[in-house]
Amino acid sequence: MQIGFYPGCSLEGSSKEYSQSLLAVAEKCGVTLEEIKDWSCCGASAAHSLNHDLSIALPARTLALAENQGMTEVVIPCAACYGRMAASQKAMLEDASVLKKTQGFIDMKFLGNVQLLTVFEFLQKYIFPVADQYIVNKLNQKTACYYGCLLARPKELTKLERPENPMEMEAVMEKAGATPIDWAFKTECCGAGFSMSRTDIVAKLSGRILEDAADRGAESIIVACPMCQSNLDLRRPEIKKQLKKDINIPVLFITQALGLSMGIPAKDLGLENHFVSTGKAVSCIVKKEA
Amino acid sequence: MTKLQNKVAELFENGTINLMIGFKNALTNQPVPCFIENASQAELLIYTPECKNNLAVYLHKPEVKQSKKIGIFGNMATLRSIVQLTSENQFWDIEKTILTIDANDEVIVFANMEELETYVQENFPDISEEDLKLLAYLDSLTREERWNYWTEQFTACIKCYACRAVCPMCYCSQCTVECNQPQWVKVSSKTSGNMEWHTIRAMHLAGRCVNCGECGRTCPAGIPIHLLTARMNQDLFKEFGTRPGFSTKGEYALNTFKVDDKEGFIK
Amino acid sequence: MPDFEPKIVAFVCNWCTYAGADLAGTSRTKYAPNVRIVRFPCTGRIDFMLLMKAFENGADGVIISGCHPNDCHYTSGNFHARRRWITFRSLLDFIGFDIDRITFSWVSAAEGRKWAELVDEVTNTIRAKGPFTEISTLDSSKLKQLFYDEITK
Amino acid sequence: MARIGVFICHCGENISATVDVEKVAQEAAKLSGVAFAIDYKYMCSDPGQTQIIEAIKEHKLTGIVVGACSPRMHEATFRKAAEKGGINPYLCEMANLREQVSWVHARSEATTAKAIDIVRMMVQKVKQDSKLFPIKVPVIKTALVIGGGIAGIQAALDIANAGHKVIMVEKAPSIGGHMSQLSETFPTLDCSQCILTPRMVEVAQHPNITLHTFAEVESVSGYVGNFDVQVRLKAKSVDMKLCTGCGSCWQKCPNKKIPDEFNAGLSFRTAIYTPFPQAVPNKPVIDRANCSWFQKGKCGVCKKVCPVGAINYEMEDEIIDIKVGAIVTATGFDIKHTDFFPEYGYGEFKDVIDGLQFERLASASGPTNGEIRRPSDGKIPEKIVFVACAGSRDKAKGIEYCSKICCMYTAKHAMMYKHKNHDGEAYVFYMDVRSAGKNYDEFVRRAVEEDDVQYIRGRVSRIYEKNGKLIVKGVDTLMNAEPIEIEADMVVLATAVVANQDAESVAQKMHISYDKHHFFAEAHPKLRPVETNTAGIMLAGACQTAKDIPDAVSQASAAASKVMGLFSSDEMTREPVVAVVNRMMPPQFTTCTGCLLCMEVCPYHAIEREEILDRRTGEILKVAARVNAGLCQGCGTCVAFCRNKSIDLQGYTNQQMLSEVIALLNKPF
Repeated sequence: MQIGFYPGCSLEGSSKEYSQSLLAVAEKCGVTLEEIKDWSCCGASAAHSLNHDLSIALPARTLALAENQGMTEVVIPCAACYGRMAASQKAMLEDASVLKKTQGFIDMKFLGNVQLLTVFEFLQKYIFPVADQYIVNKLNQKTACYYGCLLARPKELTKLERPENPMEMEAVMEKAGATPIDWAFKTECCGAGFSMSRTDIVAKLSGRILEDAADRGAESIIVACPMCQSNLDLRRPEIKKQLKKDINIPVLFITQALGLSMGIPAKDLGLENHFVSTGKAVSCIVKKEA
Repeated sequence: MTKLQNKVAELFENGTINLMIGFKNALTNQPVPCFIENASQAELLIYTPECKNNLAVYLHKPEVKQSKKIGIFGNMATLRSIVQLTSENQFWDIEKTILTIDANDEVIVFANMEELETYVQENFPDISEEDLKLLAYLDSLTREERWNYWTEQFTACIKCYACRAVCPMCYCSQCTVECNQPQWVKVSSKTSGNMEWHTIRAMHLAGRCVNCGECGRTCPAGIPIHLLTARMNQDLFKEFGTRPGFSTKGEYALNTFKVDDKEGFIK
Repeated sequence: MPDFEPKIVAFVCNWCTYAGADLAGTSRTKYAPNVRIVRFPCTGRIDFMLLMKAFENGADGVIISGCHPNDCHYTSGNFHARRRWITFRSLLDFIGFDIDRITFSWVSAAEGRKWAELVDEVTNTIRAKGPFTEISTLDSSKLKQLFYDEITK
Repeated sequence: MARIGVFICHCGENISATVDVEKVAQEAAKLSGVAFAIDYKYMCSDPGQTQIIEAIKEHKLTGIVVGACSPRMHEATFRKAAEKGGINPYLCEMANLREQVSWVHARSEATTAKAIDIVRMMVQKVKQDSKLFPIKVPVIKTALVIGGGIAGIQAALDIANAGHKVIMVEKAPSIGGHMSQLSETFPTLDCSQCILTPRMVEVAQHPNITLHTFAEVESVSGYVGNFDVQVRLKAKSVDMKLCTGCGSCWQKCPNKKIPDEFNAGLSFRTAIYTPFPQAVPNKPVIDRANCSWFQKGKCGVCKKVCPVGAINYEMEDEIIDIKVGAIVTATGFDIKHTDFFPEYGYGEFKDVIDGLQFERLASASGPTNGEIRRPSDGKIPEKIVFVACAGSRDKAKGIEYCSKICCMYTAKHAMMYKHKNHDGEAYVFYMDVRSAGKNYDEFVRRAVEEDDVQYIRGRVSRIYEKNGKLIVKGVDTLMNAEPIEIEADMVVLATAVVANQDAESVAQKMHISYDKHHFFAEAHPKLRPVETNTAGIMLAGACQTAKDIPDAVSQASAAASKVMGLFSSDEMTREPVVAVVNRMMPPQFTTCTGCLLCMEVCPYHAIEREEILDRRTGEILKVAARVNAGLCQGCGTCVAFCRNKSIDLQGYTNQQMLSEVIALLNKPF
């Protein structure tokens, strides 16, 4: 079976390790992901605040391509990309006039029969059934699962049952032998929107997230969104200034954590690309007793 | 004796039924509807894919009704009609035993309406291929061409009302066309009057017709009138998701509504 | 056809559109005199056959109007009517009847102006379309002839 | 042979200015069946009407058409005149020559032509008119009041005091409703129970009121003036006649850990219980779902301790049939509970409570005897945050409407907290403060100015627990939109007012309509706010929409007066414009084929299944539809719907409508 894969810009750049680890895990479990050929920007950062038509047309083009390339499902790991893709598809399927218009723009037919998968949906559908036979390690650490905004909301798109307090990542981490903690900042804002323009705000917001995780004894923070990761990982110096204390909890992508539990070598998961050393998280790992 | 024949004979013997409506071979070797009145006649019964007639129509006939316990053999169309007619409260006065032969030709005797309903819903048929082709052809025409097509067809109509006679859904004791105060439909078989009749018929069957196609097959003028109701069903399903002969509780498009039904055409 | 004046019949409900038409009167809003209003208690009462009959008897256009959704004096008459029109329109369209000669509308008791504008608009469209002859010519033998040629081919 | 009279009115200049009225009259005279036609300056004037009356007599007219203003204006007038003239008033029709001709068109051939067409149309109609007579329906002068909250109580007392019998049905073991749970009431801060309990007792003791508590309406059939209602009296397991309400049973009952509904789950009650001390009737019932006798088959303590042997475990539900003429629906409301709010912890934080729970905490008869203490640890909170509009006015939550009472009771709550703990801090997050009502805004101002409650205009985005405190994150949209956080000890959510769980099924039992939030629908939002679309069923209180006590009470009295109006005469008369299913000689009986698909169509559930029986054998000969003239409002939807025209609408028959159309178009007719 052929599952489509849309990396989007982040996973090509700042968050290479996200796609790297996702592909590694998939490969480990014998699932092949086919990158959509000639995919283009999802328009997340700017388009939808500048030009409504464009914000629908951009994702539509990629989706139409996926359809033409005979894909029935597409995994979209980046939370922002997923949001835009899903929004665009919804808009077109719900309003024939929008569909017609958009097809005009992209000059391609769009049938809307590709199913979009969040990283959670993908893991649940394709990895969980086979995971146990590949999981060899027990992560053996307290982790704070952090969702941020776009993974959980808007409800209509992400289809999460408890958008204010989701449990999807926890399920994965428990499988990987970690102990997810109950904490308050799961779905708080990390300041992504300002990640470039107002790092001071990022520091403030992300700082509070880190602080609460630390206060509640988390040994690692698990994320599934490139922006969350970079803000929590990359902005430590600013955060340190803000909090007047040093917090060195590593921030791992869910796929990296899962990869570790499957015994995939750290470098294949891109763990060395992080700013905050992930050594702490790795060191906790123990062999899973049979 | 075939399974069917045995079953029916058995039903007669244990007194479940005292009349059986089914198919037999006519001299022409064409299957025709037949009425079996005792076990010994059961061996006449046959079933082949050619058995197309919608036997449900006979369930309205007083002669049939009077022999209270009626067995009826149903092809899909007949079964759907029975489901639809149940939702229209038509069988309060008879006990019926419904038989059919499924895909791996086992004889099924439905214990109750629920069973029948489930069977129908599981094997719910689609509009036949050639009908779909014809509909597609008509859609490909311009409005004027369609108008000419149908008015020519209606011109051929001789108002024999065979279409009404064979339709299990046309059970009114007095049809609108017989209603003369006021006279809704012109009596003569002029084209305009014929068109009145066929539009009325289509409207009255819209959302009730089970697409058995009898009206079309029976029309001596060869008018494909079954397409009218077939199209109605298509559109009603598209608009409201209702399917005739699908539920005994009835899911009739025209006596229900949704507050948000589409109304793009209303100014 | 310059001096053609269309005959337009309006089937309206008593509570909203008829009252709306009255309001157009009390506020002296002028509109085309081509329309003849037939008053029904509710759009739910309007039989689809009456449309056919109107056209057969020489109407060039028909307006059907009642209370806006949720405003029906009888709570749901207009909803049932709406389904009936959706169905009837698709039938007429299928047999090739010119459905643009039928105009459906919601005109409330407060929309006297909307009523006047509606009538003018419909009158103009129908005037442009010209007289409706498709049904009146149906019974003329011409068509029959055409048909016999067809089958004797 | 018809002899129709046509009377064309000039309406001063109003019609004659643009319509050639003489011509219209002349043309009318030529129409077949017209025996007399005339035009006159003012038809509605006395001389005008006299002319009509005289003409009817003199020319032996069988029907008249008055070409004048809109029937909505003067139909009644001219029908009276027709009656004076000696013909049935329904044999008079009006041609609308003013509102729909002279006032909307300029003087022209076309305008006059239109007038003539309309007159011709109405002449055809009147020819088809048949005599109609107002429908008389007998009225049973007993009212049913469903629900024993303040609205139900008010309605019941008003009707009973007017001298009519009232039957009250309440599903709880006691009447009193939500009001009995309240601590103090705005804007006067007088104690709720002090003003309520006397009325409860009055209901119990009123000679005209029969009270059924622990009972529910099972079904409603019939129609205005003649409802047949089935009421289920749930088994109380206690013989009300024997029981003295001494209370030894519930004092001894071993199942003591059942969440107490009356205290909004903040305390526990026993399995055999009276909901609260001032309950009416003040006698216990057994909650079978939680009673060991009924669940495990052992115990029986209450039976042993009861001094009068009133406990009866074998008691069964009883269904009683009652006949009433009118029904007042006062089934009340419910509120959303804290578990409805993911962002506020899915109800997992003990010290995040809803308004009713606060009422119980603040109530002297409550679980804390009126001391406001945290449910979690019983500590007195030093800081309380009140969140107004919790759920209300929030599309994302599916509740677009304003719950109306929250602004006021939140102010009241904050005030009461401050009165009880002077150094406590009270914060209120609000969207807008809606305090329209007598002395309402003054009340809110008092909270702000005298009791210094901190009002913060903004929403609360999240609440979470951190080392024993509740962190309330919100924004102050007035203080240059700063996000703010408050470390509170307790949070009170003014949760949205919603319809009862079972509101939909209740509405369906009564055949009344309801909105998408399951609040019951009034017949007209402005002009008939206390009636429903089903004649004879009225609404009172919060079952229609969120209401505070004064509103609920005034609507209840309004509903009561509607009922009294209905009861003011032995018979009620109704317009004869109703649908009828045709009837004919046996063996056909009717052309109706009994498909009964029309039953679904009727907005008033006026169409019933009729079984035509053989007089001797009693066997069913035919099943057909029958229109209940008591319920039918004459919309005619069923008429257009009926496939073989078996139903027709008096006053708008198929015959009439069709001949109108034909008359209109085919000229000359």
